[in-house]
Amino acid sequence: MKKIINDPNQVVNEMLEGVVKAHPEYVKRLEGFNVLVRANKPSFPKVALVSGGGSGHEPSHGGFVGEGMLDGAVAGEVFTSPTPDQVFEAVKAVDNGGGVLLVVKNYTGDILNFEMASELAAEEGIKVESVVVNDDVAVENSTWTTGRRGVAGTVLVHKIAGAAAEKGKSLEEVKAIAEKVNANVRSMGMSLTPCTVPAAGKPGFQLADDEMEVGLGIHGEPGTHRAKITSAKEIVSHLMEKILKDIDINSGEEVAVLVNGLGGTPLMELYIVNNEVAEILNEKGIKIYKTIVGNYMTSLEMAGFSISILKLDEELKELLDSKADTPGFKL
Amino acid sequence: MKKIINDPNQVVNEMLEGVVKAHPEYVKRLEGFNVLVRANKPSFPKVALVSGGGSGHEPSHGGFVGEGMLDGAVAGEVFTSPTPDQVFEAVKAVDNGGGVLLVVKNYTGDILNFEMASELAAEEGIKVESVVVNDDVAVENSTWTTGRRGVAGTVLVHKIAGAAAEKGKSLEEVKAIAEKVNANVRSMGMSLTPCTVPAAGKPGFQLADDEMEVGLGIHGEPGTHRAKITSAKEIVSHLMEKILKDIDINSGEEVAVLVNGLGGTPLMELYIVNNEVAEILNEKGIKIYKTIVGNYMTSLEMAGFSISILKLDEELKELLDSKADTPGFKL
Amino acid sequence: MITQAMLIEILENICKTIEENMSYLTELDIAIGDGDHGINMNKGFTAVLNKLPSLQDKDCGVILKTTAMTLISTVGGASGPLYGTAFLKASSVVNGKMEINNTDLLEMFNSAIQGIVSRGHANKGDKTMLDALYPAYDALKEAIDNNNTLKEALQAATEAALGGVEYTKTIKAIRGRASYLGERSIGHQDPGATSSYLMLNAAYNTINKRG
Amino acid sequence: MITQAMLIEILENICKTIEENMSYLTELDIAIGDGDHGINMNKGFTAVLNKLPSLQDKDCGVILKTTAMTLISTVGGASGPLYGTAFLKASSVVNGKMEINNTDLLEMFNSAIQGIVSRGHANKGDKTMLDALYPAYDALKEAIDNNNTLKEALQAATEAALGGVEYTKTIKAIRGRASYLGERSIGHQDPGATSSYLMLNAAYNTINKRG
Ligand SMILES: Nc1ncnc2c1ncn2[C@@H]1O[C@H](COP(=O)(O)OP(=O)(O)O)[C@@H](O)[C@H]1O
Ligand SMILES: Nc1ncnc2c1ncn2[C@@H]1O[C@H](COP(=O)(O)OP(=O)(O)O)[C@@H](O)[C@H]1O
Ligand SMILES: [Mg+2]
Ligand SMILES: [Mg+2]
Ligand SMILES: [Mg+2]
Ligand SMILES: [Mg+2]
Repeated sequence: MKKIINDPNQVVNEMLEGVVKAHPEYVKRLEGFNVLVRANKPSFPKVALVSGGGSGHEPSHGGFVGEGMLDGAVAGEVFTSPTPDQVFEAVKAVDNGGGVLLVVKNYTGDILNFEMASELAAEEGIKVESVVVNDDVAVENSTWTTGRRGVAGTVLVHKIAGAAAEKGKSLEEVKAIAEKVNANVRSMGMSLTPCTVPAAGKPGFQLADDEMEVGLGIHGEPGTHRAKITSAKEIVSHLMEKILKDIDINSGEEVAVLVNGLGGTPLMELYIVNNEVAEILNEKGIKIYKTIVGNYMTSLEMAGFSISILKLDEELKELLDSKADTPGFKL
Repeated sequence: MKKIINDPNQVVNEMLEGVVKAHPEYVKRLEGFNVLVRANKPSFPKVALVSGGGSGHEPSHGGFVGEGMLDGAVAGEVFTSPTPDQVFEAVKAVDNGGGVLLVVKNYTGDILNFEMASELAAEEGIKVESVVVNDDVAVENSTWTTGRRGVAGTVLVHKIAGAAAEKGKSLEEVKAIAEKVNANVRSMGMSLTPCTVPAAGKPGFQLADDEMEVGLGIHGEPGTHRAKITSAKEIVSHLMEKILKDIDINSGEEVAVLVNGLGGTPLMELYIVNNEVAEILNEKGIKIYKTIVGNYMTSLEMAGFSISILKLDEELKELLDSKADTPGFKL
Repeated sequence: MITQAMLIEILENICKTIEENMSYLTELDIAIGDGDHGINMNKGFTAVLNKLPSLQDKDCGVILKTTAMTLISTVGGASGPLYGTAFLKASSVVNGKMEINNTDLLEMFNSAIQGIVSRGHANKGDKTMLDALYPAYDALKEAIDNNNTLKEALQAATEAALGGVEYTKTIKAIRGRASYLGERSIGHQDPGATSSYLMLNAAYNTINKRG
Repeated sequence: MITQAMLIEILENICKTIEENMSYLTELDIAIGDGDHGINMNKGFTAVLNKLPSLQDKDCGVILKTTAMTLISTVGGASGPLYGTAFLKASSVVNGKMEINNTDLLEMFNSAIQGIVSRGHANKGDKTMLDALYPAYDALKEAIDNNNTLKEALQAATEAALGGVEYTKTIKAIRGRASYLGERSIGHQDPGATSSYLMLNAAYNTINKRG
């Protein structure tokens, strides 16, 4: 395991300290908790957004705390959902009278821990709603299983629901917008290398020099299948086919594109990927309204990427365009 | 070699296409050249900033084209300085009557190619000045050698000189400010893994599982020495010692910190590094005015980081704070 | 009959067992999950171990509820809320009691399973901890219904749990993170089923040693 | 005497030699540089090769100037401007001439070296292409001064260049990217010195084959 760390058991703590020291104008830490909240709590009673999950996805989620996105972010151990008491603490800290929306990625652990936190918050009389993001088309959506995972599309939920909250919309409205984003976003990813949870000390899977994992999540877990590495064009065309099979987007309609790096992929390759994504959309007559390229929902040092396509309407476009000012996402 | 690419000989071309397709509101490509310029040329006759160098350092330099930073960026082949005709083309395209400042990193290839381009521009009557960035303290500064390399400090030159140009300062003034930044910034880096130039197909050096390279540049070349991997604390303290030995910063003085990822380092580790950097500066009573953490001057997929410390005065602080709106750097 | 002192001893043993098997559980989770099950569990039970001294004279309900709350606030992941809920439900069966008789034990076990199901919505054969716990419960019930000793009953439960662990190797995961692997999860043993078995085995060993 | 037809043949041979040695030059640059010297040079000389047909009836000055400008606009890196300048300076010696006599050759070589020095400011022993070119020039001069044939003179120059290449293994780099390695550059052969030798050798082979 090659990492620039001190103690594998202190990575989350030291990372959070590093974030606060880097961006004191944006975030502060709730003392004694792995929770980051805005340095300045908004003075009007807006809906507060809280997200979180295991660490290792940086800048998700702490990097998105700030104007126009999140109010609080809860950091679990690496790839491990945070516990309910941590989430509950975040909820109490950010609640401003407008209620709190929890943005949860669809993993059993996240669901269960955030659910218990909601129960605790409800007992204290705080209005809490949840939205579960499940944008990953790699996994079949079936009521018999855990369902699709939440991956990079979550960042778009933060951005757009965060903008709605900032505009003063009600908890019900913000929740409805978050659900609309989730209903209209689809993602799929692949990777060239595994990643290593610091405390585990060894990678989550092994890949030969000419192999890639396709359809994997963001926790170092293996994907839906393994294949020989092919060209960027072929890889992107496979992912885009799966994405566009899962959501109807007609010629002339508009989308936002998120080409997301998993942590170890050079930006050069992400842009080469984007070139292919854009060509496919252009061919289909689908209009690209906005493109975001970079590391937003990562898996530690994993080399690979995901593509997210969000179908837009006027409301989503306006919210996507409005100001976001956070350490990890500025617009 | 594991890369998400099509043809190793087309990576620069396809990357540039991907950048333009992602950010048409920011940049356009000079047809037939590996040059990105602002999508909208400023309407007032400001000084134009042009930088560039080999590719593989993304978002440097094309990602910094936009308001408050660069006017044009020239992309060479991976880790290979661009040729004079490409630089000359960029200069001609961005010149707006205010003259052009070339920001060049101190590598023989970059120096020579940009120098020939200046000669071509001067022949056409364009006012051109150059600033050579050499912030890397890993390499001893001696008049007998090539001198120190230009590394991540270059990004701060872009930011601050770019702000000065945007404010309408003259070519001489912008050049003086760029030189002031260079005189006040020092950097040093290390890496855990090598990187592979696509066309070469194999890494620039080999490292054992417990080894790191210290004091390396940004072109996949080996560093000044090799050592056993130690803790983040020890690594940072070594780099900071070298940096602070090379520049006098007194207790009470203010600095900007840039913790720069080399492309394959998780943001988590960069923040752990920042935590150590901040502790060292705090101990010395040096005030941290602004911190930037992320991938700004990369070496393809290399895992590692560099620290840059820039000593500030009122002028630099004001320029550092002013607006930058580019795909790769927003403020 | 399990006295509250024996209960504390059992919990101590569970904590030690989880610690000893941390890497093993993590290995299992690396294969079909995200490689943290052993780490998560050990964090939780280390915290429980630290709380046990302060519970020496508490009743069984308090002991189990404290265990539950500790797990909930330290384990994280899917297993934290699930095991936490399980201990919480079990605790409410023996509120205020200083000892647990065999009927209590059966009811506790049943409540624990119901708690896991109502949180996690998993079914038999979904390749989860339930695939160790359901057969264990059935064996425990049969042994107790047949008037076997506590020791015999726990032995039967443990053996059945182990059978359940083996069974998880043959099935496809429907719930939890391993479900994303689909068919590729077959052939691998479920980490949560394994930790359930290990806990039962620790309980049995404690009783067995006491004779 | 080198006619313009022979000059074109020499350049053709240089292009082929660089192509054949692309990986070799890149390997050398991987060791102490950034691993692109072979790639850069091959890109440049492939472009030159494509231009040669259009130069069939041009004078030596035009042929060499076109070569220079092509290298400048295609090679990049340090070697592009350096070799480009070298060819440019050499071309100006034979402006308008259809053949190159031995005195011209010596002056061309000298101008080329001066061009490299005035661009790159390197000295003898800095571990650069100059460490192949300086001894080659000295040998060429001595041979021509002693009235040796062109073939003999080129052979002497080539052998001296090879000696220079060997010498670069023993010294520390002071200029160029390898200088960052300091002492660690010792033991490695300079890529640019090697490509200089290869070009000279290609020229000698062309003349030698002609007999
Ligand atoms: N819905 C569920 N119901 C019951 N048990 C589950 C469920 N989901 C997962 N599990 C159990 O949790 C175990 C994984 O726990 P752990 O690795 O700690 O959490 P995570 O999957 O969040 O990383 C699985 O092996 C499985 O036995
Ligand atoms: N200042 C200089 N003067 C002469 N030759 C130089 C100088 N700097 C570098 N070189 C030569 O250039 C070679 C490297 O060329 P190349 O790899 O193409 O460029 P880069 O170093 O920019 O990648 C070195 O091996 C050396 O011979
Ligand atoms: Mg987990
Ligand atoms: Mg180079
Ligand atoms: Mg797990
Ligand atoms: Mg080179």
